[in-house]
Amino acid sequence: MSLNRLQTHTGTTLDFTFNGKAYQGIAGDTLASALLANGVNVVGRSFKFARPRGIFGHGAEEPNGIIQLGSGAGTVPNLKATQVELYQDLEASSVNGWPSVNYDVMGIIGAFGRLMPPGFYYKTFMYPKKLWMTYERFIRKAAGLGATPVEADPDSYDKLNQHCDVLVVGAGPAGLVAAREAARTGARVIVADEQSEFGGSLLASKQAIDGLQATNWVASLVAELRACNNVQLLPRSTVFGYYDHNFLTILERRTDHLGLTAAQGVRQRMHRVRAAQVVLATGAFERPLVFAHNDIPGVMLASSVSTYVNRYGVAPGNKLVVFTTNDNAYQTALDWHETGRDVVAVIDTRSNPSGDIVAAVKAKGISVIAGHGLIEAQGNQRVKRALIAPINALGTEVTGPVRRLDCDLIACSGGWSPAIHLSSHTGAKPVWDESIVGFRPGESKQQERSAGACRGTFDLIGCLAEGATAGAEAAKMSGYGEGIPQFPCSAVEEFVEQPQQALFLVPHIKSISRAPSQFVDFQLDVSASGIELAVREGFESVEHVKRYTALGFGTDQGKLGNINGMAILANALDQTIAETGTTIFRPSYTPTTFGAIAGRDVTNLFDPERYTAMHRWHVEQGAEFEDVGQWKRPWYFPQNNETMQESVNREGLAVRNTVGILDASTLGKIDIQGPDAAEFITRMYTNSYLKLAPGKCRYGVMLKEDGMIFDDGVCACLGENHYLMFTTTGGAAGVLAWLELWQQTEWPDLQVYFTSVTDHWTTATVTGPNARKVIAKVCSDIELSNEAFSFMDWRDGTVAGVKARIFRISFTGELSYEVNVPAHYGRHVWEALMAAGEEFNITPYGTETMHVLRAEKGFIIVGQDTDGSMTPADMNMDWVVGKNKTFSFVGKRSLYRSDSVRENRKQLVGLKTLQGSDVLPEGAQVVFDAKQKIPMSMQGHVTSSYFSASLGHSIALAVVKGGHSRLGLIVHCPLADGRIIAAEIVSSVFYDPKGERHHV
Amino acid sequence: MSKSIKLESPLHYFHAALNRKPEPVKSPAGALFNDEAEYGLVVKEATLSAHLNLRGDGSNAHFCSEVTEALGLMVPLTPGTYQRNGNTSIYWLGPSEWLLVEIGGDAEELETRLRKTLTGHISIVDISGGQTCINLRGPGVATVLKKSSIYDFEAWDNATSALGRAVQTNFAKASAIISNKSDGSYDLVIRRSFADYVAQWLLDAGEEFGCRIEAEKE
Amino acid sequence: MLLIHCPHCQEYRDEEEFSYGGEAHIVRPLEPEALSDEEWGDYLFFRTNSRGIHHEMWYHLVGCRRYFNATRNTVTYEILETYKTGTQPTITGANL
Amino acid sequence: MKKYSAFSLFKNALSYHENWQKVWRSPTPKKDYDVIVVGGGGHGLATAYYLAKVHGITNIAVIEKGYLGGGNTARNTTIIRSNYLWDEASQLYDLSLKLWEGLSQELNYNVMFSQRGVLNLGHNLQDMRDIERRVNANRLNGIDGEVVSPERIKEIAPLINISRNSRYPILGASWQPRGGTARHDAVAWGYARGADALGVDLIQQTEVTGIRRKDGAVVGVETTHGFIGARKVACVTAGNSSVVAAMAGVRLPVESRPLQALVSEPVKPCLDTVVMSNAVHGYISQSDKGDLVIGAGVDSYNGYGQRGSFHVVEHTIQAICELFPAFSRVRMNRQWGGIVDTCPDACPIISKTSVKGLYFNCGWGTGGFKATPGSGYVFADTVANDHPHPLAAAFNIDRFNTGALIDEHGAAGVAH
Repeated sequence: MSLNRLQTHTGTTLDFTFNGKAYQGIAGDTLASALLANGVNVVGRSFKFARPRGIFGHGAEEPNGIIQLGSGAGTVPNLKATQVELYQDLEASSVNGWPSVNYDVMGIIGAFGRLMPPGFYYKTFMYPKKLWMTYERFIRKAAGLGATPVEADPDSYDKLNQHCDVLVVGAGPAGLVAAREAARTGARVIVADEQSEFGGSLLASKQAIDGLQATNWVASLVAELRACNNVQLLPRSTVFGYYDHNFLTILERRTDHLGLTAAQGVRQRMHRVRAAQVVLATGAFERPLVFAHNDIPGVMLASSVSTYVNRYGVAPGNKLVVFTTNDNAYQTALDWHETGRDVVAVIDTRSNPSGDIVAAVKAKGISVIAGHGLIEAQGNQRVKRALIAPINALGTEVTGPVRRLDCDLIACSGGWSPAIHLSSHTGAKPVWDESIVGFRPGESKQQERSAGACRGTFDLIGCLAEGATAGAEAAKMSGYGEGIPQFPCSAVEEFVEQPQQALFLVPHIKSISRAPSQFVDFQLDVSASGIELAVREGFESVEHVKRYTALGFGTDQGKLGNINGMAILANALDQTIAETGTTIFRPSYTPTTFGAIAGRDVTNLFDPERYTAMHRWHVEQGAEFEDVGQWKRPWYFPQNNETMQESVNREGLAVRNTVGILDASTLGKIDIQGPDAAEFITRMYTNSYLKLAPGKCRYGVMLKEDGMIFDDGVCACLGENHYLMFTTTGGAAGVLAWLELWQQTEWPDLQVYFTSVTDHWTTATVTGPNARKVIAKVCSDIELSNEAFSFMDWRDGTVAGVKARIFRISFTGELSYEVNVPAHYGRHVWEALMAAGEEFNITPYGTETMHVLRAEKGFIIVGQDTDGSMTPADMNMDWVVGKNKTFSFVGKRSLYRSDSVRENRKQLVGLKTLQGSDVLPEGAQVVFDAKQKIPMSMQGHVTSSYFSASLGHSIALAVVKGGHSRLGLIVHCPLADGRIIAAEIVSSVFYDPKGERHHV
Repeated sequence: MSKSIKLESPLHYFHAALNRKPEPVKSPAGALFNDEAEYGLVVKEATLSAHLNLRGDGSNAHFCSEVTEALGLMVPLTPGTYQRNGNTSIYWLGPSEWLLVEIGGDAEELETRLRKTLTGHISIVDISGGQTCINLRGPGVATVLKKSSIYDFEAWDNATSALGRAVQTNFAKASAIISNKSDGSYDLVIRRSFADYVAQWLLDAGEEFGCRIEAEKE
Repeated sequence: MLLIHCPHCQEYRDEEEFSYGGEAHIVRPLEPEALSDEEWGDYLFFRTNSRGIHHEMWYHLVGCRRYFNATRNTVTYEILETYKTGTQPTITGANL
Repeated sequence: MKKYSAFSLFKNALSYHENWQKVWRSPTPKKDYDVIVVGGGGHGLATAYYLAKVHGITNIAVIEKGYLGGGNTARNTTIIRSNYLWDEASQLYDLSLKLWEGLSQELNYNVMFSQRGVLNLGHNLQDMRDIERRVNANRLNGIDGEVVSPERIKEIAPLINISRNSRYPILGASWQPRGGTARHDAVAWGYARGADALGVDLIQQTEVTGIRRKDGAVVGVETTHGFIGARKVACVTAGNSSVVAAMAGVRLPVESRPLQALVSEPVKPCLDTVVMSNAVHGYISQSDKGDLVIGAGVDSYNGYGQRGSFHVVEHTIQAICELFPAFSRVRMNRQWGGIVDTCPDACPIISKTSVKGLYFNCGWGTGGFKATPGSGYVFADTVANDHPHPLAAAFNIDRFNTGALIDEHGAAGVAH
């Protein structure tokens, strides 16, 4: 049996190690309770001064017991020992302390603590300037608590989207009765609680409710709720964020209590809850008292001491001193007395504590020392004694001699702070209430209400009554029940509490700046003197002080320290707390695993991979793929260990010399129908479609209203009032939304409907001098002659037995047929075309070759040759702008703004390197004078650049200032490797400038 | 068209090829479901059906009666509903937009029939190649829907008229038209290019229950 | 995470189904060519960007594919009403 | 102003830190000023500082409705770099970067500017073209930068995932070694202390409620504490620019949007640089305290609520887990939002207005923090001379009428 384990508490023994040393705990323990049971005093070192620290609390508020769980890929940094459920073979270690937490060499720094007041780093390390990065390296070395794993997470996480009528947050007394009332009405109810068991404070309570012991009362109520199929119970589930429109996020830990990593299923699950109504029953945190050296291991919260005794059967010490400002902590003296261990005294700051519980404590023979403060704890790695002294009624000064009390445990209580965190997330401004010496939740715009201790109601009867009302009301507001509690009020016997004293800083015989450190925020070593110093330096705003001192910035988010800190600040500023301001909490309530927030949308499911119908064929052929938006497009088809350039040369020559085939299915396709279709399309494109006849296609450019090119593609007239618009691959969704925007919001009078058919059609582009011969082999019902089926025509027919639509449009400059079939037939038709082309050595080619071929022709790619700042004129495409169109098409007016008509705009040209083997890098900058000094006057940049196998030299497209009037000029591209490549400005059309080849 | 033509539905490569064996049920979540069910999630693709997008003015009585005349089905005018007759369903997609699905149907025949009857400003578009209909059944379906979509499908169960509901919404990072069926299963219409992703997602989401993907005609 | 009532679907639906469409009720000038650069620039780029009541367009992208308008408080994020394109809001900064 | 140094720290420690001087005064506003700067964030304080320091105008008040540095200065992810695409933007940001390099000494306040370098990742071929273009432009403008390979990226940030099998594999990056991070609060406090020492009145908890004009010229501002006269009013109120402009009947081409950020719990040093990715959408660095500081994209809708939608955060964390799979087990400690003024071209407005004596500095979108010193410097010059500083000229509000936009969406993309 461990040192501090009470005989009465038994259970399955669990082995674990802490800092390499083996210990035993009992099933149901947290790591903290097990460490305390084993008498482990020091669990960590503080962040700044490396002071030894022990377990202080018992839940989410714990500032000191920060541990690293496990090792290897599954290790988890920064868990709070109070929230880690013990499992067999658990391994944990302290996050700081070298060589060990007990003998930390950094502890020496603590001795120089006075040289490190808040903000000291702002005031030094500045000189000499060049040494700062060296200083910083040392500062950074001291950073951090635990260590992140270095391998990928072996666990997975998922999410559930939940909807409910009433979400009850917290399953303490108020939450449980709220859930019961709501459940009764038939409303969909979710109850979430961060602990492994429901019951909240009742789990450590010895009170009786309705004649049952508290834990039994909880068990029966939970059983009742579990039997309701309209109720979902989520233990080990922390509501960590409250967002707009009643959206709340819950982290459910599904396997953390079983082992470091999940043996099966997901480790954690995030519930994304949209609740019609929310009941917040999140309880309260006990507030520590701020006295000198209140951080020595052995100083704890009174309620934590009681919890360890009553719930875990652990008495974390032998000789207890209780230090309190209120009645509540007297219960701890009673609980401790029950264990048979020594209660040295109860130190009460109130001058004349009276009332039932005080009497009950005195009746046990326990000494109550009233009107005193515990002004300082002494000891090194464990409390050895307490210094107490009489203090004045206001609690501002020591008024008499100091006495020593030998003890090894100090249980302190400065009252209770409602856990208003979630309420605060909603933007509700907390309200200071003197009567409870704490902030109550403010009013918010969300559909929520607080009940019980988080609303400042600390007596059990009050909590139960508020919970019941809140549950019934919430149900009614979501449409269920009458809004009046239906279950009878629970009968509870409890002491009537006497008023507490508001005391946020216990006076010392020395002034704040000279007394031993009186810690306010343990994790970040923020002391009362630090807050006072910040004020002395002129930081008046609470936000400034928090930022200057780091108060509340730890992983406990100031759950213990914020109120004391604010009160000390208020006092230093000679203001009330209400005047000083409020404390705003932000998500997460407690730290939340990134992996759980990411959910399943990682690795292969991070983003959809969109495939065409021929994707498997491409994979089988060993294609390399390019990501274009979400699509996977074949980039090139390497054969026999070819390099990419070799593949592209081969593919390109095949198209120029015989025939190639491209999967063009990813192009966006929009079906447009309606009597005003032509008019509408004409307003959207720069050119006119009013006279486009059925069977014909036309290339168009679309502008944003600012006049800049936004998308381009071919539009075909399929029949009367019926068109098919092609968009770029990346632009498909955007163009459809763009058309809908204009039709629905600007021109609803135009009768036209748009439907995406991108996925319906699979497109195989057969291109090259032999294209017609290939098509002829698989298509007999279309007259394929140039006269009957000309360039920019389309025809319906049958290809390889499948009804198909063929477009004679060309992005390569060669004779081209774009064969479209419904996607189910895609692979069949593709394979038929491959078979038909075999005798012509038909060559599949990818996007890279497509880019080369179109660049040889000077065809632009929107998004590569344009960047959102290019007009059609800049692209030398004035021919596509219908200047005489009656309607002012979208973007037209912007083409006449002063900057759009400016001379010297960047214009699309070709660049031909003087050394034909030099391929300019895409993105190279163009200068006119290569000899100028930096900063150079840049005149443009290369947008597309390739080696053209068919031309035998490199080609490039570039946008150059005034380029259209600079043909023949030699320009220079200074590269990163020091080379300067000279090139001549030429026409952007390199291949077949007269455009004869696609007309054959 | 010739019988030798090889058709590939969007989930062609998943049929029977990638079935996951169900894991032995250990977790508390698994215990919620019928231990005898071999698979908690069965995904069945209704391959190669007719899908038409229909546009028109729902507030025009002529239009509605013409559709009924052509199909023997009422145009659903209530948002979030669908009408079914045998293998043919019409889903409300928007105030002037419907999806018409005929399981195993011939899109061309269907379009011709509609075009013969419908007058005025309408649009009919064959999108059969662009999407597919999959049915999800099994005790794990409700949870899989919660994993995949933000829509509140439980609200359908609670509604007075539980049947005939349909919604177009997000499904993981793709989208789907999801509808309920009288046997407690759900139909999903998904886009072809996202089908691989959706299948991978379903196999993953259904893993805790055991998941298989099968085809109607297999 | 906003919850938006789509006036066409007649349901509250999650923000993730929608895309934001910017300030509502900006009408395209009938004769753009008649405008000065300043007037055209104002139409293109200048917005009220109100703090408080804001009328704005939303597109039910993964839903009914309809644009509609919402009156939203840009400070509290409360959506006070949604209404169909082509109709006028009942709640405005002036009448609130 | 008493100088800060290691020696002063030691000396004050001996007297228990009881004798530190106030960092700035809390003055009562005068009746009028030569210049009123509306907005006591980093940019406003820097503007006041340079007006006093460079232009000798010391009869200045900075009027702040809350506390100094309490807006976006306090809420950003502190990334500093100057590798923008267009000459106009990169030159402005590089002026800023040069000022950062001497700022701690200039202000005698350690702003902890850490030149740990910035990686902008490319995940597809177009990303890489854009990166090449930007780096080449930067180089020829005299701004440091290089295009680096995935292997080199892995050396710089060892925990990063450069697997070719990722959904969007990392193909390369631009690397600006001079970039880095700084301590955000210190920037505001350092400028405030410097400005105060030069005689600038810093007036907190005072909100400007109106801009009084006479004959088309500014004469002062109405505040919650009464009217204060001024010959010139310089507005630097990121997030609320449209609201303040409306007080003078001025319209702006900006929209205010939520921008979210988050930090993890502090962990031991594991990331020694700044990593940004437009394509997968997230950016990350590690603070000197050990927090992983992570930024998200801008929310889609207008909002003044200093909070955004959770799915944006989810998406960002997915991106971070993709880039750094080891961080999946690290936990989010805190998240928050700021309000950014977004401009149609993702570039700021530093400009005179149609009202004489009224100037605006706004529209920094997601990129304002890094610009703090340069923005203050050129804006002070513009206000002092009633004529745009050469580096501010291109950022004139009139560009939205002429069409001479400076489209930095590619380079500003995901922010920061």
